[in-house]
Amino acid sequence: MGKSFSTYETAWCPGCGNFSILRCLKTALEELNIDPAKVLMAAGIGQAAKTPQYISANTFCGLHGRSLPAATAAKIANENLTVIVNTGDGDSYGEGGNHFIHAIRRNVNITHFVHDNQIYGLTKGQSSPTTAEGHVTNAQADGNLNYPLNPVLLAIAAGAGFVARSFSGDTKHLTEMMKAAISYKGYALVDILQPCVSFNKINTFSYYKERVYYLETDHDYTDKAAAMIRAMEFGDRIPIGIFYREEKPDYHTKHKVLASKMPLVDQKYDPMIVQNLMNEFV
Amino acid sequence: MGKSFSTYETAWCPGCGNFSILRCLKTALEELNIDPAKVLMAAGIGQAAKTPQYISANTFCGLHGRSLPAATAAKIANENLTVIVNTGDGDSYGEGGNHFIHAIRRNVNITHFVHDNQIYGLTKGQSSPTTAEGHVTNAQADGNLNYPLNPVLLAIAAGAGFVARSFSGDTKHLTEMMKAAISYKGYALVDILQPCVSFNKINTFSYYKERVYYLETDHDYTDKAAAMIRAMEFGDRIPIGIFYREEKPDYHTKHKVLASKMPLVDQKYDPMIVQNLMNEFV
Amino acid sequence: MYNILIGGAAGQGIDTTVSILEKAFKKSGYFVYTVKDFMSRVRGGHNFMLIRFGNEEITSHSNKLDGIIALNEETIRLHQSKLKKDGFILCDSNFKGDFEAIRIPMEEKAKEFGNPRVSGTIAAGAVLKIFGVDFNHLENVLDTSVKKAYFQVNMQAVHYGYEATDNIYPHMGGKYKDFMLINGNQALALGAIAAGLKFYSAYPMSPATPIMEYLSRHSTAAGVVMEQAEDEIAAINMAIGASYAGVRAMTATSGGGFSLMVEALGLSGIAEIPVVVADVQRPGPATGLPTRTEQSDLKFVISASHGEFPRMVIALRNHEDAFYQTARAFHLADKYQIPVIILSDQYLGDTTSTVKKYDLSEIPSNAPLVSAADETKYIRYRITENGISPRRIPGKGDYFVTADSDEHDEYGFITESADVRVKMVDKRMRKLEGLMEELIEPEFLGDEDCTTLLLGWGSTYGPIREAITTLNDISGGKFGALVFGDIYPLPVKALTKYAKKAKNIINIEQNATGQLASLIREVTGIKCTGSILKYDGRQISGEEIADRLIKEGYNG
Amino acid sequence: MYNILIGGAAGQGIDTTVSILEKAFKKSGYFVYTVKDFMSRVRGGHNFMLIRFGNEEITSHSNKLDGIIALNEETIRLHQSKLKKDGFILCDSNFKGDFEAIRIPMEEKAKEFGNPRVSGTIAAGAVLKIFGVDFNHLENVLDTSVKKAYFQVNMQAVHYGYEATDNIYPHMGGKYKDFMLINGNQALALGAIAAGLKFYSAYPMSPATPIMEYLSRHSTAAGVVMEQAEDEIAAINMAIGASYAGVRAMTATSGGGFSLMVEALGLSGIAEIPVVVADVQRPGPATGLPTRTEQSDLKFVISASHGEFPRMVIALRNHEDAFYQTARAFHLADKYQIPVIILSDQYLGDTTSTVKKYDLSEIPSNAPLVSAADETKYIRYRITENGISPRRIPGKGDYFVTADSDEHDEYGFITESADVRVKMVDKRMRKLEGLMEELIEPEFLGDEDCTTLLLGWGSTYGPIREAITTLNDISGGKFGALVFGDIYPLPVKALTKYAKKAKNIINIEQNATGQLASLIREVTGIKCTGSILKYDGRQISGEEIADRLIKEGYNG
Ligand SMILES: Cc1ncc(C[n+]2csc(CCOP(=O)(O)OP(=O)(O)O)c2C)c(N)n1
Ligand SMILES: Cc1ncc(C[n+]2csc(CCOP(=O)(O)OP(=O)(O)O)c2C)c(N)n1
Ligand code: SF4
Ligand code: SF4
Ligand SMILES: [Mg+2]
Ligand SMILES: [Mg+2]
Repeated sequence: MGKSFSTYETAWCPGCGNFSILRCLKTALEELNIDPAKVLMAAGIGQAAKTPQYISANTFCGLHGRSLPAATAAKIANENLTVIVNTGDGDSYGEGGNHFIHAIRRNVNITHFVHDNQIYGLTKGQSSPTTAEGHVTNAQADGNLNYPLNPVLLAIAAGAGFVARSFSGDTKHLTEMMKAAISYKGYALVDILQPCVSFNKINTFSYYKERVYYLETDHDYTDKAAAMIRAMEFGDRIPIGIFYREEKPDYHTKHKVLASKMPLVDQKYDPMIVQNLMNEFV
Repeated sequence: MGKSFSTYETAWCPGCGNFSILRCLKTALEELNIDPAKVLMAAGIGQAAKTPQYISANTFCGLHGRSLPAATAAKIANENLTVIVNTGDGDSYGEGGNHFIHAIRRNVNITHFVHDNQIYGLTKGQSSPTTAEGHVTNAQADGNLNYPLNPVLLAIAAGAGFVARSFSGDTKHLTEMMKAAISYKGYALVDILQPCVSFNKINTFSYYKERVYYLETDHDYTDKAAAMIRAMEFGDRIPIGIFYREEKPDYHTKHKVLASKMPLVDQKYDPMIVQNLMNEFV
Repeated sequence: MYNILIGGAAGQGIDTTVSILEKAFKKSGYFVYTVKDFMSRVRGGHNFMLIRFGNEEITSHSNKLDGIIALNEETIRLHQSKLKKDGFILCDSNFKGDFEAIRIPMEEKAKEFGNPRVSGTIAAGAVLKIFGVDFNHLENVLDTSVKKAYFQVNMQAVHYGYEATDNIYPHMGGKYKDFMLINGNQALALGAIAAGLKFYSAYPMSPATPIMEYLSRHSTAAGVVMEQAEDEIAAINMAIGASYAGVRAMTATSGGGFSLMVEALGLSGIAEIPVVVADVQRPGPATGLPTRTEQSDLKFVISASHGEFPRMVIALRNHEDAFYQTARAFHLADKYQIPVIILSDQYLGDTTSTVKKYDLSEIPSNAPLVSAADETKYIRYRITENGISPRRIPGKGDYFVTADSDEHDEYGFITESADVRVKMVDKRMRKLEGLMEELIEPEFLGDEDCTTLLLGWGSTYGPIREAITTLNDISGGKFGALVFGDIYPLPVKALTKYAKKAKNIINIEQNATGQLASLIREVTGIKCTGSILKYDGRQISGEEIADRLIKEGYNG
Repeated sequence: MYNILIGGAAGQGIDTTVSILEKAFKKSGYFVYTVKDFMSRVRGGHNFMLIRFGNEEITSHSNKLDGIIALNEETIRLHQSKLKKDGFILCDSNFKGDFEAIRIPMEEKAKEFGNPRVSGTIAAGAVLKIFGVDFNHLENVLDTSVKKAYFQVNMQAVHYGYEATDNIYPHMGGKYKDFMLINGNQALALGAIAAGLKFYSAYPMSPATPIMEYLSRHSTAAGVVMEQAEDEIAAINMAIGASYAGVRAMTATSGGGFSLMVEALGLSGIAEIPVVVADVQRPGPATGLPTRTEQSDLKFVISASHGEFPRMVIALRNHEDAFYQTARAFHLADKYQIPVIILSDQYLGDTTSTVKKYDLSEIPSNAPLVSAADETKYIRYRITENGISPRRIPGKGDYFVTADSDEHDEYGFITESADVRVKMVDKRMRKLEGLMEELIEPEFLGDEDCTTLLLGWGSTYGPIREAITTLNDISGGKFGALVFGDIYPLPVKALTKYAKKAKNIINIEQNATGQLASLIREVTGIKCTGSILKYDGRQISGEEIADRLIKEGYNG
C-alpha cells in the first residue's frame, strides 16, 4: 500500500455521485501504489472539476474546457508524473470538445475521467452535450432539441486506445476501471455515469442503477467494430466496462526528443546547440 | 435548368483539386434548379474556403474554423436559403472541430463539403487532422506523430444523418453526392478527397485514383453499424459513396418557433409580447 | 426606509423567502431593492440577500440592518455587527447563542406541516407581520414564488409565521404597487425582445446565464430562437451568422466567455455585420470569483480584438438602462453595422429593483435597418461619405450579399491592394464620426457648483447617487458626480465642463486599476486627483462612498 | 549602398533567387537587408522582394531601385517607376515591351538545362556578375539554397547567367562576411532556444508560422518539443501546462490567433504560471491581410483578457531584439511568474538582415527560476513583500504544487473571502513594482538638442533610424527619436525628459489610430502634436518618413 490521499471538505451536495468517484479515485491510486507527490490532478471548471481540490496531490485547475491541452503538455514535460484529468461532461465534450478529439489523436499517456451527469451542474442545470433529447432544463424550457453525443462511441471512432464506461454507484467496478485506465499507456477515457441530485431529476441514481449492466466477459475489446456496436447501446440498457482497448505506441515512444532520453524537464540546456544553429546562418 | 452560377478568376494553383469541386458544385446547383440569389455559400479561411469567392451567390466568408456556427444560424434565420459550407479539412476538423461535432448534434439543414487535401494548403503545408501518421511536412519535420482522424467514421459516430465521401477526380460521382447531400433535410457531410499539388506530394491525384472505389450498390446505408465498419476502411482501398443516411427530424421541424410558422426573418415583431412580459413583473 | 438581511446556506431556500417578501412588500406599495450575495456552490457555504424597502426611490443596498432573518446560526455570527441598535433578529427557536431574538419553532412547525423546506416561508410570514404588511395580495405572491404543488403548505406556513409574531414597524405607505419588480438581467432580456430580438445564442456562464434562461422560457411567446452553443466562440459566430441573414441577434456572457469572443468582434467589424454582445462582468482574471461583482473589463472590451475597427460600448447603470440602452444597442449596431458591447455586472444583473413599466414608444426601432432597393447592381461595401454602406438581406431579391473577414473591395471580393485597403479602413472608421454625434453624455448628479466631482460608470450609478445626496446634505452642496452610460467612444462634453470647475476629481470604480480614470486621461488629458477602488467582489454602497469621502476630508 | 527588386508570380521561385543572391552578397562582405512583399496565395498574383546591400549597416528597405530583376513582365510594369536614372532591368529575352533592359534567354536556357525552374537562378548568376561578386563561396551558397538533387543544374544556371552579363557596379568591399543572415522569426526562435525553450506549441498562422517550422526542423538538435496544436486555445493552454510542469514554454501566432489566446493569458496571470506569447502582427481586423504588416495590436495586447493582472509587453525593434529580448522575455516571465507578450510583425519576421553572431553571455538565464526547498510546508501562493511567491516544480519532492484559475488562498484552495481576494490581487499587482524597476528605456536616436521628437515602437525602429540620419544631415540636427522596445508597462523617464524639450512630438506608427500616442497620453499626459500613420499593409521606409517630415516643414 502506498501513501494515502487525504480528504478535504467538499462543496458538493449531499448525495452527489462525485463523492464516490472521489473515493474510488483515491482507492485506485493507493492500490496502484502511486506516490501522491508524483500525481498531477488536472481539471477544467465545473462541479466535477473541483475534484483536484479534494485530494492531496499536485493540482492544475485551469480554464473551463481546457484541461486536456494543459494536462497533455504537463505530461510531455515530465513523463514521471501520473497525469489524471477529472472533469465534467460539459467541460470535456462541450467547451472542450475539440481538445477531446485531438487529445485522442495525440495519444499522450494521460487518463481522462469524465464525471458524466448529463447536465451542467455548477451553472445550475442547463443541457450538456450528453443530455437526452427532450430533457427539459433551465435553459431548454421546451426540451433539449439537440441529439446527445455518445462519448464512448465518439472516442472509439476518433481513435482512442482505451475506452470504458462506469457508474459512480458501482464503486468496485469504477475502481477497477480507474486502475485499468491509469495503467494503460496512452490516452485513456472512462466516461462515468454520475447522478446530479440537484439538477438532473431524470438521470438519477436509480435510473442508472436499473439500466447498467456489465459487458459480457467474452466481449472482445480488441475488436473495434464490435466495440462500436456495443457502444451504440445506450437507453433502456447501458453496458459498462472496457469497450475498447488497443496497444499502440504513445506519444513519448514515438517522439525523438522524448523517447530515448530522460524526461524533458530533466534534459539540460547545452549552449553549443545555439552556437551550432547560429553557424547555419553565417 | 436553373440560372447559372458564373465563374470568377481563382487564386488556386493549376492542377488543384479545388477546380473540379467548384465545377461539380455549380453543376449540382444548376441541376437542382436552385436560384443563385437564394443560395448562401459559407466558408471559413483556407484555400478551399475561397470557393464562395468564385461562385455567383450570397457569400459569408467568416473566420478560420467558424463557418458552421455562422451557417447554422443563417439557416435558422431564413430556412428559404440553401446553405452550403465549402471549406478545408484544417478548417473543419482542426480549428473548427468542436463546431463540427455540435453542428451534427443540432442537425440544422445545411450541407458541409470538406475539401480534404489532408494538409494545410493556404499556410503552405503543415499537417492537418487528416494527415497520415509519419507524413513529413514543413511543421512535422520528423513526420506527423498524431494519428489521423477518419472524418466519415467520426461524423457517423457523432450522429450525422447523411455522411458520404467522394473524390474531386471523379466529377460524376462528386456531382451526384453533392446533389444528394444538398437534397438531404438535415446536416449532411461530404468529405471530398482533393489533391493539393503544391503541398501534399503523398496524397496525389494518382494516389487517390488508384485507391478509391465505389461502395457496393447493396451497401445498406441505413445500417449504422455497417456504415461504421465500411468507414473504417481507409488505406490501400478507399470506398466512396454514401456511407450512412438516416431520416430524422431536422432542427426546424422540432423547434416551436420555427416549425409551424414562416421563416424567422419574416416573422413580425409584436409589441404586445413585451407588454405581456412586463405584466409578469408587476 | 427599512433594510433586512436573509441568510443561510445554499440550498436552504433563501430565494423563495426573499421572493415572497419582496413581492409582498411591493404589492403593499413599497419601493423594493434586493441584492444577492451568493457563493459559487449549490449546497452549503453562506449566502445572503438584502432587501431594502420604503416609500421612496432606493438606488443602493445598505449594510445597516433593521433586521436579520437567520435560516442558520452562522448568519447571526456573520452579520450581527451590522444590526442597528433597535434592529431585530428572527430565527429558529432551537438556535443556540446568547442574543436577543424573535424565536419561532420554524423547523419543527415546517416538519409538522409536512415539508421541512417551508421553514423559510414561516420566517417570511413573520417578517410581513413585523413590518405591518397585510395579506391582500398574498395568493398572487405565493402563486409566482412557489410551485403549484406546494402552494397550500406555503400558505399554511406564511399564516403560521404571521400569527406567531407581533408587529413592530408601522407601514409607511407607498405608490409603487403597480410598478415592476425586475432584475438587471431580466430587464436586459426584455430590452432585447423590445428591440425585435429574434435569435439569441449563448453558453452558460454566471452571472449572465439568467438571460438565456429567461429567453428560453419565453421563446415561444416572444418568437425568439434561443440556442445554447457548444462554446462562446460558436455563440458569437452564430449571432453574427443570424444577423447577416437579417434577424436581430445577440449573445451574452461574462468576462471569460467574452475573452473567447474577441476574434469574432473583429469579424463583425470588418464584415460590417451588426451584433450585440453583453458582458455581465464578474471578478477576474480567468475563473476568478464566479458569482461576485466587478467592473474590470472596461479597458479590455474597448480594445478587444486585433486590428482596428469602430465599436460602441454602453455601460448599464440601472434597471432603466438595462432595458432602454439594450434596445438602443440594437439600433446603433444596425445603423452603423458594428459590434455594440453592453457592459453589465453581477450586481446589476442579480439586483431586483422596483421600476416603472417601460415605455415602448422610447424604443428607436425593432427591425433591422435595411436599404431600399435603389441600385441596379447591389454593392455591399459601397464607399460612402458617412462610412455606412447600404445593407440588404440575402435571399430577398435578385442580388447577392457578400461578407468577408479578409480585407475586400466594394463588392466584397478579397483584395490586397494598398489603395483599397486604406479606403476601406477609412470608410469603416468614418462611421465613428456619426456615432460620436449621438453619444449620450454622462448623467450629472448633485450640485452644479460642486468642488468635488465624483466619476463613475455603470452599476455604481445607484450607490453614487445615494452618496451624493448624503454628502450634499452634510456639506451643503459641495459634491457632484458624472456617471457614464455611453463610455466608448467616450463622451467628453460634460466631463470637460465639470472637470474645469472641480477642485477634486475622484473616480469611483469596482476594479483595482482605475480603468475609467485611465480612459479619461487617454482621451482628454484630465487626471483624477483621487480614487475609490473596490475589488473584493462586493459592490460598494452609497454609505460606504459617503463615509470614505468624509473620512478623507472632502466635505471640508 | 545598392538596392534591387526581384519580382514575379507566386510559385516562380523568387525565394530561391533571393536566397542565392543575399547569401552570395553577404559572403562577399556586404551587409544585406532583404524584405518580402508576398500575396496570400500559393500560385500567381504578384510577389516581390527587395535586397539592399552595401558596406555599412542598413536598417530599412528603400523604394529607390538600382535594378529590377523581373521574372515576369508584370514586375516591370509595376515597379519601373521606382528605378533610379541609371538603374537596370534584367529580364528574359522574350519579354515584350519597349524598355531598355539586360535580356537573357533565361526560360529557354533553363529548359535546355533540363529544369524550367532554374531560370531564376540564371538571373541570380547575372546579378552577381553585374555587382562584381566573385564565386568563392558559391558552392556553399547553393548548398543551403537548393535541394541536393538540383545542385548541379543550379550551378550550371548560375554560371550561365554570370557569363551572359557584364559587370556594371564595382564591389565596395565590406566586413560582414562572418556575420549571420537571419530573419526576425528565426532570430526569435533562436532567442527562445538560447533561453532554454523546451516546449513550443502553436497553430499555423501567417506570418508566425516560420517560427514553428524552424523549431520543428531543429527539434531534435535543440531538444525542443514542437507540438502543432488543434487550435490556438490549445496551443497556449499547452504552453501553460508545460510551464507549470517545469519547462520553459512558448507559443506564437498572429493577431487572430492571439485573439483566441486571450482567456488563457488571464490563467497565466492568476495561476502565476510564466508563459511567453509572441504576436507576429499582420493587418486586421479578423483575417485582414494575411501576409502583410501592421502594428495594430498594441492596445489590444496590453489590455487583453478580462480582469486585472500584471503582464509585460516587449516590442521587437530589430534582429538583435528578436534574439536578446525574446530570451529576456523568458527570464522576466519566470522571475515574475507572469505572461510576457512579444510583439513582432510581418516586416520584422520576414525581413532578413545581416547580424553579428549573438553573444550568449548576454542571456540572463536558461532554466526556470525555482526556489530552494527552504520551507517545511510548501505554500504555493505565499504572500510576500515583492508579490513573488516561491515557485517549485511538481513531482520533484515531497510537496504539492497547486494552480488555480479561481481566486485562491495562499495554499491554492478556492476562496470566496473578500479579504483574501484583496490580498491576492494586491500581491499579484505588487509584482509590477519590481518589473518597473527593470524596464529598458526607449533608445534615443539623433540630436540631443532636437526640436522635433519622433516616437515609434517595434519594427519602425530601423526606418526611423535611417530617417533621423537623413533628416539631421539636412537640418543640421533638429531631429531626435525615441523608439520603444519595452512598451508595457511604459517606461517614461526618457520620454518625459525629451518631450519637455521638444517643440514637435510626432508618433510614427503602422496603424490607423495612433496606438502608442494614446498609450503615452494615458500614462504621462503627453500629447503628440502630429503623427505619421500608415496602414496599407506595407512598411514605411526611412526615405518615406524623411520625405513626409520635410514636406510638412519640420526641417525648417
Ligand atoms: C469560458 C467559460 N465559459 C463558461 C463558464 C461557466 N461554467 C463553469 S462550469 C460550466 C459547466 C459545468 O458543467 P460540467 O462540465 O458538466 O460540470 P458539472 O458541474 O456538471 O460537474 C460552465 C458552463 C466558464 N467558467 N468559463
Ligand atoms: C484563428 C486563425 N488561425 C490560423 C489561421 C491561418 N490559417 C488560414 S487557412 C489555415 C489552414 C488551411 O487549411 P485547410 O482548412 O485544410 O484549407 P486548405 O488551404 O488546405 O484548403 C490556417 C491555419 C487563421 N486564418 N485564423
Ligand atoms: S449540483 Fe449536481 S453535480 Fe454539483 S455537487 Fe450538486 S449534485 Fe453534484
Ligand atoms: S496550395 Fe494546394 S490546395 Fe491550395 S490551391 Fe494550391 S494545390 Fe490547391
Ligand atoms: Mg456535468
Ligand atoms: Mg486542407
